[in-house]
Amino acid sequence: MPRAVAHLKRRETVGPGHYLLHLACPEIAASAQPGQFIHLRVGDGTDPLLRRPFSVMLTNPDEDDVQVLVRTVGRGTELIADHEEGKQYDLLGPLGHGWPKPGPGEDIMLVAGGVGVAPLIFLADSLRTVEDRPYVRAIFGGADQDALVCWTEFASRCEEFTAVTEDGSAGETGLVTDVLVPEIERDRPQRAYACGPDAMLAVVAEICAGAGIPLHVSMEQWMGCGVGACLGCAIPAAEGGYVRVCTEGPVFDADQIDWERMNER
Amino acid sequence: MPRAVAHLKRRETVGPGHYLLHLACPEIAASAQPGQFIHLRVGDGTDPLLRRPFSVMLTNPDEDDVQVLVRTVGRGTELIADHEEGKQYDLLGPLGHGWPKPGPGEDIMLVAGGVGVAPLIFLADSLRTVEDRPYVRAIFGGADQDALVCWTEFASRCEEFTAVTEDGSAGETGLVTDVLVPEIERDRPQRAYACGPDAMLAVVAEICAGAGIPLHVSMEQWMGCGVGACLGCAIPAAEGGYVRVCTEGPVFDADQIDWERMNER
Amino acid sequence: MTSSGPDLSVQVAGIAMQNPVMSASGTFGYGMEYEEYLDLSELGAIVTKAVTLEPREGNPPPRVRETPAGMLNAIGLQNPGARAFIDEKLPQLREFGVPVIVNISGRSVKEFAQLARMLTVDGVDALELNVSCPNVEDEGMHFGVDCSSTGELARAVVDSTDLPVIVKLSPNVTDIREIAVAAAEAGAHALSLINTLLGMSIDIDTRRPHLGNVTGGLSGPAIRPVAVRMVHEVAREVDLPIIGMGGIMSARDAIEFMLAGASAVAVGTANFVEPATMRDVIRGIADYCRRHDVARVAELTGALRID
Amino acid sequence: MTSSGPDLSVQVAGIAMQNPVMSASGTFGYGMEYEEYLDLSELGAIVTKAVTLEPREGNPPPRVRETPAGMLNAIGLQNPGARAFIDEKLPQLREFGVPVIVNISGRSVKEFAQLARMLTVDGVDALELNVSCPNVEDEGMHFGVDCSSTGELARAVVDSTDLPVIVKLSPNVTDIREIAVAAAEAGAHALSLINTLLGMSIDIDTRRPHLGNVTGGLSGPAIRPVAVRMVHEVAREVDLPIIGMGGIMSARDAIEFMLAGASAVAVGTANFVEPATMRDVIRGIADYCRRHDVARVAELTGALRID
Ligand SMILES: Cc1cc2nc3c(=O)[nH]c(=O)nc-3n(C[C@H](O)[C@H](O)[C@H](O)COP(=O)(O)OP(=O)(O)OC[C@H]3O[C@@H](n4cnc5c(N)ncnc54)[C@H](O)[C@@H]3O)c2cc1C
Ligand SMILES: Cc1cc2nc3c(=O)[nH]c(=O)nc-3n(C[C@H](O)[C@H](O)[C@H](O)COP(=O)(O)OP(=O)(O)OC[C@H]3O[C@@H](n4cnc5c(N)ncnc54)[C@H](O)[C@@H]3O)c2cc1C
Ligand SMILES: Cc1cc2nc3c(=O)[nH]c(=O)nc-3n(C[C@H](O)[C@H](O)[C@H](O)COP(=O)(O)O)c2cc1C
Ligand SMILES: Cc1cc2nc3c(=O)[nH]c(=O)nc-3n(C[C@H](O)[C@H](O)[C@H](O)COP(=O)(O)O)c2cc1C
Ligand code: FES
Ligand code: FES
Repeated sequence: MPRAVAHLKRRETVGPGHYLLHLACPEIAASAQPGQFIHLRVGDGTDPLLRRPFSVMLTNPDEDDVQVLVRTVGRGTELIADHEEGKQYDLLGPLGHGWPKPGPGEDIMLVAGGVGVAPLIFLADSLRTVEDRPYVRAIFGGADQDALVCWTEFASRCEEFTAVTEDGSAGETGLVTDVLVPEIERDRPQRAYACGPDAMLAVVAEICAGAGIPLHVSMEQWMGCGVGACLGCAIPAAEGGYVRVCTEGPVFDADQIDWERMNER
Repeated sequence: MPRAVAHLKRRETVGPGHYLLHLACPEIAASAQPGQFIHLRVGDGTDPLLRRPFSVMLTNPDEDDVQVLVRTVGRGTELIADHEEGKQYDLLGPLGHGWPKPGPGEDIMLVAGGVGVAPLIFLADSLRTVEDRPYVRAIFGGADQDALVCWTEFASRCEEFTAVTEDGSAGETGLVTDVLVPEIERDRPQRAYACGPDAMLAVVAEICAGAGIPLHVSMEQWMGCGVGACLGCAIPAAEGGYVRVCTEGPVFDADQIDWERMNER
Repeated sequence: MTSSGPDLSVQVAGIAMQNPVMSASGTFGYGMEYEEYLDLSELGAIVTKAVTLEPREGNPPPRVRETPAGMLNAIGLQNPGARAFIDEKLPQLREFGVPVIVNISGRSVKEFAQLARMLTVDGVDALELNVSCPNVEDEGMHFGVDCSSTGELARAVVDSTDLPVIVKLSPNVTDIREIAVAAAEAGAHALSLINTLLGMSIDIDTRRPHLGNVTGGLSGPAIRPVAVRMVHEVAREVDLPIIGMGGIMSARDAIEFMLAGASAVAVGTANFVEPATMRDVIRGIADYCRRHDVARVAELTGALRID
Repeated sequence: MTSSGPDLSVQVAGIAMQNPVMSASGTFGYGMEYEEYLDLSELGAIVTKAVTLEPREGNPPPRVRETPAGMLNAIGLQNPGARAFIDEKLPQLREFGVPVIVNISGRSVKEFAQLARMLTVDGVDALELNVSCPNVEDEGMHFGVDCSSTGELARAVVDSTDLPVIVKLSPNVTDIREIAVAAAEAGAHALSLINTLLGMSIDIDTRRPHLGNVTGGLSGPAIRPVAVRMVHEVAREVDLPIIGMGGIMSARDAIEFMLAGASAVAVGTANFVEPATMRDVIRGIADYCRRHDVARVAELTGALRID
């Protein structure tokens, strides 16, 4: 049954407004695949009412350990930032479809924006143990150096790593896409994975489509149920209509998404 | 300005579902009078939304200490029962009118039901230091022995003390009023004070009225504002219309209340 | 349930339910989505997401947004259409062995009638008319907020099926009793209330509505006092069984609706918060009946005391 | 306010306010009750508890009850009557130096008109017609939920006073725009919305309603999405300034109402939660204006972007 109780073992501040939760949760630690998410109940009352979805950033099944990266943006995440160690969370998960695995020895590119790094860290981590492992390049972008949370966790799991910030406070100056284009020109990856703000993903999708690189994206959308029942998390599908982020996603092939309709808002 | 911030220094379990909060709150410790209450904000969000009123049970100005007795009956009090030491409360108070002081050397009777004991402990305590102090008799009733919370704190501040429980698990068997009548017959007090459930207060009022004993009662009612603005806490007044528990009370002379209309529900 | 336990069974519009707790339309998919979280065969009934004649795509995102103790939704009747429902969803739904109530929505009286005929098939136990969806405004009609259109619609559906017909009422009206009376006079077999309150919220940073559809339906505990009041009003006016809903999170809440006059209850938004809510509500109602010496849960219906 | 800060002043129906934040009727007494908690001279205006021609006792207790993110109240217009208001409350209210808006309620059109004449005195800056109180049903009238009675009432009051007349609308209607239009056509100078939603809750242990009056008005954050939607609807339909209210707890919420079309806002239930809410809302609006380069707060009115 995809539900579990997790205890907060430790909450680490990993940057201004960014927290890394170390949860004790054997079920998730044992079964979560990179790219999957958990749907967490923040309080036990009506404030907030709905669960909140978070990607799994890392698991360590031997220690029942699950790591979740949380950026405070509103009521729910601010409450989480205040929770004491020992806090018990009720959660559904692992939910959704994770990243498809790259082929053996493939040259792949990971593109992360802000907390979008979390599911990509998990992906990079999972690739370390596969035979004939892929060659992993990564680009990690954010507004400033504070936004590049957990970059060492990310960088240490990749063969090549480029940081980029809009204000130049760390790494290159610019947007991830400013780095992505020359990187592709230098050496075309066989496959790309991306997670970050919608606007970033749309441009990454355009670039990859132009270069003929298969791209997998992890999408976000407001959720009700998290299990496919409410149709609340719909995003526009390339074939018309909508797909559910919680069930068909959160990871999609970039060409499943109608990026034009995505951009309408 | 009648508002303050209080820190929870210690929370003591004083019986099943009963907690004694030791709050660090210099303003309230210095100024609260017996019978006054504080209006406490339980959470910082909307669950629960409104403040909750509690009587002050004891203060120790030298240690900025304020004691509040809380019985868990619903969402707000259950949350309080879970709060960790160090928890910070925003509160309004001291609010309302407290107990009128007895005359010098008067023979007085205190009648408490359940957590209604709190403001009477404060009253008894305050009388210990007055010159020509009154002779204080007390009756403390509850459903069973568990309901006689903080009875030692109460008994130790009174000259005579009788406990009574409905199931006979402690003290006499019966209702407070079963003890009150013979006590009055034995030795008529010059003044009485009572706090407890409405039904108990109504009977105590009838008994005292019959015996010609001035009675002061501390009343409860659902509150909105706590400061007299919303007219939410109205109870029927003897002279017709309604009086506000938060402002004209919570302590009233028993003959200010229309007990018949009180009993209509 | 031991033989000495309270009798939780209820009859609503001829539908025999083992207990009075069902899902609220649109919040429980077609049941399967929650199969892993609770035993669906324990439910009183399953009410499906709205089914329309043709498939519908639904509204652009965002479609949901949390509000204080509630949520706004503007899903927009996304569904695969009646044909696909019958072929693909219904067979699975029947497997749970509990009554299946199909929520239907249409653009016109004709479409509703046609849908009703199509869905009068084995395995469907009743139809619930979603006359109150804020989106059903095509053909100049605004069902659910005026009496004549509600009556006309209910009558057309009743005439098109021999299944029990439940009319689901909108709370966005001046006097819900009038609409209830119209539905009753048109031959409806039961009423369900309430659907969502029309609401809206705005992102003050972007200055745009939070929902892609601008407005949406407000559900969840926030609306419970309005829902309980409406059930109370309608129960005193109309002699039809009522399925009460709106913010039920616990057995306490469900019992509130029954005391106000509901014969059964539906759980909506709470499913998202806790997928096992319905199981907990059923157990909690049984506990309450035991504690309060209630032999049959049906005794609770309308047992509110007002003097 | 420094000279370089945003201009928070607004004009609503000719009432000049230093900022758009006022108290909601019935939640702020006659102001004095909150004197110790915030500086009343900083407010945009003070709106009083409803005043009636004769003193009213109000409803039996309990009169208030918490609900999820909201509260029910059934105070029942308890007030000392117009004469006592003018003699005892008004002189004190004037001392704060901010506009005083008197909320009035009556049993008939005649009574409203008479009240309006009585209250057309120095120190009263505007009248707010409480046409929507669930209790005003005497003489067979149910003001506020139908257009003709609202219009008739508004016109009678407008004709009886030279003060600006604000009509306060009930949300318990099918189409609030119709009522708003009727008020506008009758000569009202501004609209305020929303009053409380009619609700009810039940104590399942005693099986009695929580409120002495059985039903009551639902207020607080729970109703905010409904209120924002109604302000939005009315603002697009009627060319009168709107005072928006319903669940405002913070500057964010107040700004939501302004973007939806309100020229000013009122804070109600939040005063009970945090007596200094209005001060914080005023400061928060100023901060927002600074951050978003808004020179005049009035620019926010209706600045919602819908494409
Ligand atoms: C599949 C998935 C995986 C996610 N993984 C992570 C993660 O690993 N780390 C992380 O910090 N965040 C993650 N998010 C986003 C996270 O769910 C939201 O930031 C969180 O729910 C905000 O809750 P809140 O109460 O603090 O914010 P609220 O006060 O509810 O809203 C504040 C803002 O947060 C955003 N937001 C809120 N809820 C969602 C949501 N369900 N989906 C998208 N945006 C939302 C909105 O932009 C909103 O304006 C993920 C979202 C999804 C859908
Ligand atoms: C002046 C005054 C002094 C009080 N002193 C104490 C005290 O010293 N210790 C103590 O334990 N309790 C005291 N109470 C009662 C206390 O305020 C309530 O028990 C508390 O507010 C319940 O909150 P809740 O969220 O747990 O309950 P809820 O879930 O809100 O309600 C549960 C039940 O508690 C009762 N209740 C809730 N709020 C009130 C209220 N404002 N007034 C009366 N009854 C209420 C009702 O019967 C209700 O059914 C006092 C009340 C008043 C008015
Ligand atoms: C996401 C969502 C989708 C809904 N879809 C439908 C629907 O298709 N048909 C319908 O009649 N009601 C629909 N409703 C309304 C619910 O069935 C129910 O009437 C309402 O949500 C109140 O109950 P609640 O507060 O328990 O959620 C929907 C509600 C939600 C939250
Ligand atoms: C306790 C209470 C008393 C009220 N009394 C009145 C009143 O006398 N006249 C009136 O027009 N509105 C009255 N209202 C309604 C408020 O003015 C306001 O319209 C409503 O509460 C919504 O705002 P809020 O959610 O911020 O409280 C009252 C509301 C409350 C909570
Ligand atoms: S969140 Fe409910 S379907 Fe995805
Ligand atoms: S609680 Fe508001 S007047 Fe007493």
